[in-house]
Amino acid sequence: MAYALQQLINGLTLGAMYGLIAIGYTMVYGIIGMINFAHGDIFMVSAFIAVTAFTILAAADVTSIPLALTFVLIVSIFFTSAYGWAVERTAYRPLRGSTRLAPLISAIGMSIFLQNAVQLTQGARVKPIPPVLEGGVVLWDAPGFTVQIGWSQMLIIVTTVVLMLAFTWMITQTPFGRQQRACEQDRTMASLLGVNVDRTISFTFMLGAALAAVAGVMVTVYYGVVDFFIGFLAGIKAFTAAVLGGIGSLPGAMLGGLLIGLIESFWAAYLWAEYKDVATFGILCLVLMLRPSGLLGRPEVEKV
Amino acid sequence: DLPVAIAGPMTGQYASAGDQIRKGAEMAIADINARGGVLGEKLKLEVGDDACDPKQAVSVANTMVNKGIVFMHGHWCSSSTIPASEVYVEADIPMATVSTNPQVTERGLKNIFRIMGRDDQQGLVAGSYIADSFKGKKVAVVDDKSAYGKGLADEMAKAMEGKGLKPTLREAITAGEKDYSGLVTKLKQAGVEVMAYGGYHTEVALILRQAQAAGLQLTVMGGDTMTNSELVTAAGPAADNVMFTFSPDPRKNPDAAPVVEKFRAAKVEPEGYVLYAYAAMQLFEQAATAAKSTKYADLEKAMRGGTFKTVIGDLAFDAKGDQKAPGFVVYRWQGGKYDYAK
Amino acid sequence: MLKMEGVHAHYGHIHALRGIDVEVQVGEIVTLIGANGAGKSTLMMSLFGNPKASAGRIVFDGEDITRVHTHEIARRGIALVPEGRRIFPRMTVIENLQMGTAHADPANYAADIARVFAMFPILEERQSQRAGTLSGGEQQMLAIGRALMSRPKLLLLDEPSLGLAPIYIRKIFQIVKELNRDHGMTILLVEQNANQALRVAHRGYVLQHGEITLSGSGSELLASPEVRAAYLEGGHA
Amino acid sequence: MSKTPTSTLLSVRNLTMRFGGLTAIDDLSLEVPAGRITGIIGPNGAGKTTLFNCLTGFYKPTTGTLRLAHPSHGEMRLEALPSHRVARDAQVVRTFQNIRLFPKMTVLENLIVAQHNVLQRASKFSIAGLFSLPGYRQAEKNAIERAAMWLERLKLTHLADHAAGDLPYGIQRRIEIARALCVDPVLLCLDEPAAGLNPRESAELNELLLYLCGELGIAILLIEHDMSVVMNVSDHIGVISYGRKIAEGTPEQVKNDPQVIKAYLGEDEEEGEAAA
Amino acid sequence: MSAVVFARHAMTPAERLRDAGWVAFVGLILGIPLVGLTTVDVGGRLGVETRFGLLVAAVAAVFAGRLLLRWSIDQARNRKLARDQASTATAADRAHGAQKVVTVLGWVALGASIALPIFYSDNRYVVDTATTVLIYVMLGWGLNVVVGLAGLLDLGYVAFYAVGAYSYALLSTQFGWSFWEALPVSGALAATFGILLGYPILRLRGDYLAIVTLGFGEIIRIILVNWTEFSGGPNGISSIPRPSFFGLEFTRSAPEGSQTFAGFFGLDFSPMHRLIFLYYLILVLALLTHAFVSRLRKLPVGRAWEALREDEIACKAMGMNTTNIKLSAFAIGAMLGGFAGVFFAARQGFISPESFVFTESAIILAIVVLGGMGSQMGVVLAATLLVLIPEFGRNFAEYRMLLFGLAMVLIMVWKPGGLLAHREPTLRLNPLGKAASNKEAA
Ligand SMILES: Nc1ncnc2c1ncn2[C@@H]1O[C@H](COP(=O)(O)OP(=O)(O)OP(=O)(O)O)[C@@H](O)[C@H]1O
Ligand SMILES: Nc1ncnc2c1ncn2[C@@H]1O[C@H](COP(=O)(O)OP(=O)(O)OP(=O)(O)O)[C@@H](O)[C@H]1O
Ligand SMILES: CC(C)C[C@H](N)C(=O)O
Ligand SMILES: [Mg+2]
Ligand SMILES: [Mg+2]
Repeated sequence: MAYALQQLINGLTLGAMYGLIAIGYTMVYGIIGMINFAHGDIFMVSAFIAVTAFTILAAADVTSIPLALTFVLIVSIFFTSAYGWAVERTAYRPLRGSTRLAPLISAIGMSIFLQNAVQLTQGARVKPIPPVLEGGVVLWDAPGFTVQIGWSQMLIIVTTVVLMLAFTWMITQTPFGRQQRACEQDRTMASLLGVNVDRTISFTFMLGAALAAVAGVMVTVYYGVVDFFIGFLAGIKAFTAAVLGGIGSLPGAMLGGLLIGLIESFWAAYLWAEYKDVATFGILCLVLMLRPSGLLGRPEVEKV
Repeated sequence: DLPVAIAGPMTGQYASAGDQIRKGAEMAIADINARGGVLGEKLKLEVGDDACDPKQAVSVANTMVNKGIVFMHGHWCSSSTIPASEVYVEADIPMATVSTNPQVTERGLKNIFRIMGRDDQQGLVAGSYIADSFKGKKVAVVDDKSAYGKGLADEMAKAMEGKGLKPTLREAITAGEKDYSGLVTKLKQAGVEVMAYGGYHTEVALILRQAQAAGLQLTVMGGDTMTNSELVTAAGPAADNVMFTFSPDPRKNPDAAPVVEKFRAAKVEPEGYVLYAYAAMQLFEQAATAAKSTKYADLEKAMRGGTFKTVIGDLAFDAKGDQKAPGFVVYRWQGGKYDYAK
Repeated sequence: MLKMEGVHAHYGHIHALRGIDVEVQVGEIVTLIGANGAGKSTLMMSLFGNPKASAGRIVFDGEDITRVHTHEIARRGIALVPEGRRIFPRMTVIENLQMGTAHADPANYAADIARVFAMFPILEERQSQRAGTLSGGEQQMLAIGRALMSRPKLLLLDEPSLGLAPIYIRKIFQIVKELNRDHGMTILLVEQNANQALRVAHRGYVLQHGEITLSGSGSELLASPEVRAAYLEGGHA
Repeated sequence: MSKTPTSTLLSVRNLTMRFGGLTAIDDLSLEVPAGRITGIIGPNGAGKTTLFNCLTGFYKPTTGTLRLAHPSHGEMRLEALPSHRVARDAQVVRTFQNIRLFPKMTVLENLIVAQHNVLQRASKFSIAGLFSLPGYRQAEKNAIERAAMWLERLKLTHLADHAAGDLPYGIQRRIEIARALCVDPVLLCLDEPAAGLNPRESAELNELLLYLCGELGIAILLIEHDMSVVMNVSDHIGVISYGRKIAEGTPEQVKNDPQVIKAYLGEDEEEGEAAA
Repeated sequence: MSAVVFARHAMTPAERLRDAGWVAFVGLILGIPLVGLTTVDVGGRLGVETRFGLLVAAVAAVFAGRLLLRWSIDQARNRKLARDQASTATAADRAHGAQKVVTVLGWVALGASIALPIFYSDNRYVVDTATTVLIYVMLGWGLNVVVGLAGLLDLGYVAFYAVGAYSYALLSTQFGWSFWEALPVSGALAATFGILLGYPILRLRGDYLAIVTLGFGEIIRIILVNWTEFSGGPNGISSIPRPSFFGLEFTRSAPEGSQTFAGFFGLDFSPMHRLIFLYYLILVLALLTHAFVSRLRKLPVGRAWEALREDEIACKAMGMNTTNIKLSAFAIGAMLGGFAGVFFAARQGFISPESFVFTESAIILAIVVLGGMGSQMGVVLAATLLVLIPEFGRNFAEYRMLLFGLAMVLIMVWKPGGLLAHREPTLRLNPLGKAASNKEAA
């Protein structure tokens, strides 16, 4: 029981992490209508930026944790957004209006490029930082097993939920969100209505990158170790989460992330850890067979 | 010029190992050339990047054959070494490798010389050590599903069972992930205190960090990959709980002292595979000098027959090409350095 | 208000407009007629710089807009009901209408939406339905409503009656006249139903293979034998 | 135009189609005679296209039956068939209100694809096709001839090798009809075929429809808002409003039905004041 | 009717400088965290190191590069514009011209690939790299059926490649099957997997399909990794027999009762013989694939695939069974992938799950898209590029993959429709060149 509870906490944290990255995915999807394969690598870049920022702070003897976190978040969001902007500008904008697969391929190219650029400039070695947010609360001191939840775990879960709500509100309720969706559905028409398509798309990419930056900082805080390869697996898992929840739906992305986190954690806890990814993808297939547009995705009814 | 080559993961996930090999080989070549080269010719180093991908490894092998190399040090990943060696053997190129999978030398190829021990040997050493030192404790055997990791973990488990210690858990993880809290929780639940691990150091660092956060005291026993000092940087003080098997520390080899100094002066810590790469080049130098030729047949004969004094100690090979006295030793990290475990 | 001088436009290698001279005065209704593929829709789109004129000049309200970005042209007060409707299928009806106000004064919103709903009551009934599931005619109404939401100075209508029931076609032409008369809106109209279009228009142009071949007042064109032969015969409009 | 009475080809009985709370078709019954042109008119959003969608298997009706008296296969229940079988087995073929061609393929290819089932059968799981056996070659030749015939008939021959998507709207409409004809329909359902055509082209369309029905005996179900088309070619017209049939009869009868005028045609028949 | 066309607005030098300045500024921002700063390990902890010199140099390089790039792009555009204006070619002529170029290119490529081993008969590397190119060409052609023609986004194509490779490896090592016996069986097995995957996910569209196929690819790989008894697990399968030349082995000495290739033809033994044989083998397989796919494209199935890509709903309205059409695309694509896998296993002699990772799928997909979806020659071009770029990159050591990624982006941006985007109709009413003269004939 205590064991299950602890695994639940593990699964929720992991799921929130996936969800956070998946929200960025889905948001960018909502505007270019194409999976941005480089998102995972933007996330990786942000984690490196966070590590550098933390290291600078450590060198400057900053000890206040809230202060440090705020500083790192701001720095990371700033630079990572710049990366998001630049990636869109160079690898996607020139491809507007060509086949849907063209940006997918340049995204894959971009992903390879970013990975290697970071490896070259920052080195192939893993980058650790000392634990930032240590400790937590003991939830249950069961005999022989204490269930605890770390501060950083709480931070991740809360951040994900808050950001999910905020961005959902933005996309569904504000004129800017409406313009974003319009850009995805018909860019020409949007511009005929006076929407600055380029700016809207650029800004969305920056927001997506900012979300990745938050995720990058969280990863750095929680796991304390980053390397140039973390974008890949995280990207694929988050992509899966986004699809499971229904691409384009932010609550869906979070739900998908949580679900995958829980499946992974419980499958590994009670069944065969080595087949946990098979379980994840298997459940994904099952869900999609029953609901072809994901859990919270709106079914695509095409009127003929 | 005499072209000789190294090959390994210069890019990709394991690029830090490739880096070590390159640094070691570069220094060796510089030193050899400073001594006047081999048989009067200067050595020229070719570097091949296989990213630990078997297909690329074959491609690298072919490039190297074309460049007319006379000696290869590599590859690093067993899964690359195995297919690449088939190319080298056809092209009559001798190779020295640090790949530890038994298959590397079990296929009857004549051109392979392993300057490192085998996974079955190090698994035996590690497993027996666990069985002897942690009697009555609960031990989990975990691997990362890589050819190397799984092979090593299997051997450790076998050795432990041979000595009557049955692993409490047998688990596998996916390398490259970041979250091992699930595994940690499972270990904690099962009351495991010792983890025998087959895989790379990066995962061990994460597992240790997360174990510490979860309040689990874990001792880890790993293999040759744990020599990487990244482990210490990444795991912090928890690295002191890591033990591993490796050939006797070449840095302790008194003969190696000047070379070690040189590396340190050049800001390179001669850990892991650095000195092995250096030694591989020495092996070639000495074999060629002894054979007075760089022809395959002569080199092969010289290597198989001779004993070579290198920075990693004396090298001699058996019929399969395995090092005769690999002698694995158990180490333990302590305050950022590793040393023989008591 | 609008002046096109020697405008050329291309789609890749297809030369769709070949030196168009068109002028629209403030407060006029001008109609364009021409066969399928003559370039009517292209002409309207090229006003927005989509495709950009490859030669010539387009002046709107005294300003050269030939090289101005599409969205900025729209913000100067030109609205288009495009060929093929181009509603946003995955947005609701009301959101589609709101898209029409991207650069309009929010103060007018309530009044504008009320006006559109009064014109097309069915849209009010369907306001939270996804636009993609509307019937063809409903979508057409939505496209027209959306264009009106921004209170444009110049309204471009590309076959607005397409897919509408006769009763609505009547209404459209009536609306066109009303907007022109009561709100002084300038209107450029493309219609297959040349008869009716020429009737409401002050002036008209005939477009053939990307060139203007004839122009004149609505009644002149209606009477012109060439126009009758090419575009009016056969129909009982 | 006095025609001898013919048998019923399609009979729609108590058809209802709901989308969530919205009832698009409400207990509609309708008979479509063989070899005749039946017009369907009604205000926007009346449910005309939805009727086509139910007929051709794109929507599953909430309730109701669609019986087709197929001249060679006997009675078929269309509501039970998936859309491809409606076209293939029942030979009920439609066009779309929003043109749906295969835009990157040429006009000729569009028409050949429409003959997929015949050709596929002749290609014997592609084996005969792969080796270009005579049986397949003949089938392919026939298919091209048939396509060419319709292209000629619809004055599209000179455009045969153009990508369909790049052509003007009016021409795409004609291609869509030609493509539907290549499927060899027993019942042809046209959804606003005259939309986007100018009066002259509409007149040509009328001729074509009369030819199809008169000479080839294809029954046509025609949705159209262009009165110059419906009123001139239809033998019989059904009027739908809010999913219900509000009137039915010959063009004359329908034209003068006060309910139809009120809901659909509009009050005054005069042409409106001339522009100032 | 004069076709006066604007000269493109020429940039003034000041504008060029401003443009380059802006790009350099962005470069500076991007460069600060990655180039300007780096963390290094100092005594078991990280410390920050600055590299502002490098950063300044990088920014300067960006500035200069941008100036140069902008300038050369403008030049190229103006030249193209001038050319377009000068030419009076009609669209049909142009299509004809493009078609001709592709045809000529095809023959040249064929000639070159047949002649290659003759000119490089002692260059292992060239022959082997060419073999790799051909494997990718074949994979590209296979995936082209699924993605390029049928428009189904498949991110897990490598699964079929793996099925083919493992089937051959197991059939040959466990049951002693020869290459030629195993080839059709493995292909059929891969096709079966294609149908197995295809069936449950027929309703899915676009990106949903993409993720499920990606997942399928991963599932296959994970099973191969974990099911050690069956697949050898992470160790893979080694010592896979090489195909023989009609029973003649490519070895130095043959076992009792059989002959070696070299012995039979009275040649000196050379390992190159086998390499060249393998090369021709894959060339033949690839050509067969090409003939097969090209022919299929002109058959009802092929046209149905393309129609399906264009508009599924219209397909249904034409009476086409879209389920079967999709399945046939999956099955045939999978079968071709399976054949490529068999060859891969036979050539490599060693396979392990590491060869069948997602990146591989991504590269095959990139070949199809970069080539120009649906274009057979495009696949050849793209496969050649994507294999050769990293090979040439070997000279740049650690910059290799960086350049590879960059090249992928640049090619895509340069040719958004793919290298050969022209689509040749599967049949014409009025054959090109003859124009409308034979209108009556039809
Ligand atoms: N997106 C496009 N790509 C290529 N050619 C196009 C495109 N749009 C239009 N054309 C071509 O440009 C020419 C003019 O087309 P346009 O749509 O402007 O004609 P139109 O007068 O509006 O015709 P319609 O009455 O059918 O609407 C036609 O020959 C058409 O084939
Ligand atoms: N998939 C759907 N979901 C929700 N509502 C729908 C759907 N399809 C149609 N409707 C609604 O059903 C009604 C009937 O639509 P339909 O397309 O049949 O009208 P129509 O008679 O063809 O009109 P028009 O003449 O404008 O084409 C419309 O009000 C439409 O909004
Ligand atoms: C540790 C390294 C030498 C790699 C590992 N031993 C292997 O053979 O794959
Ligand atoms: Mg038009
Ligand atoms: Mg309709």
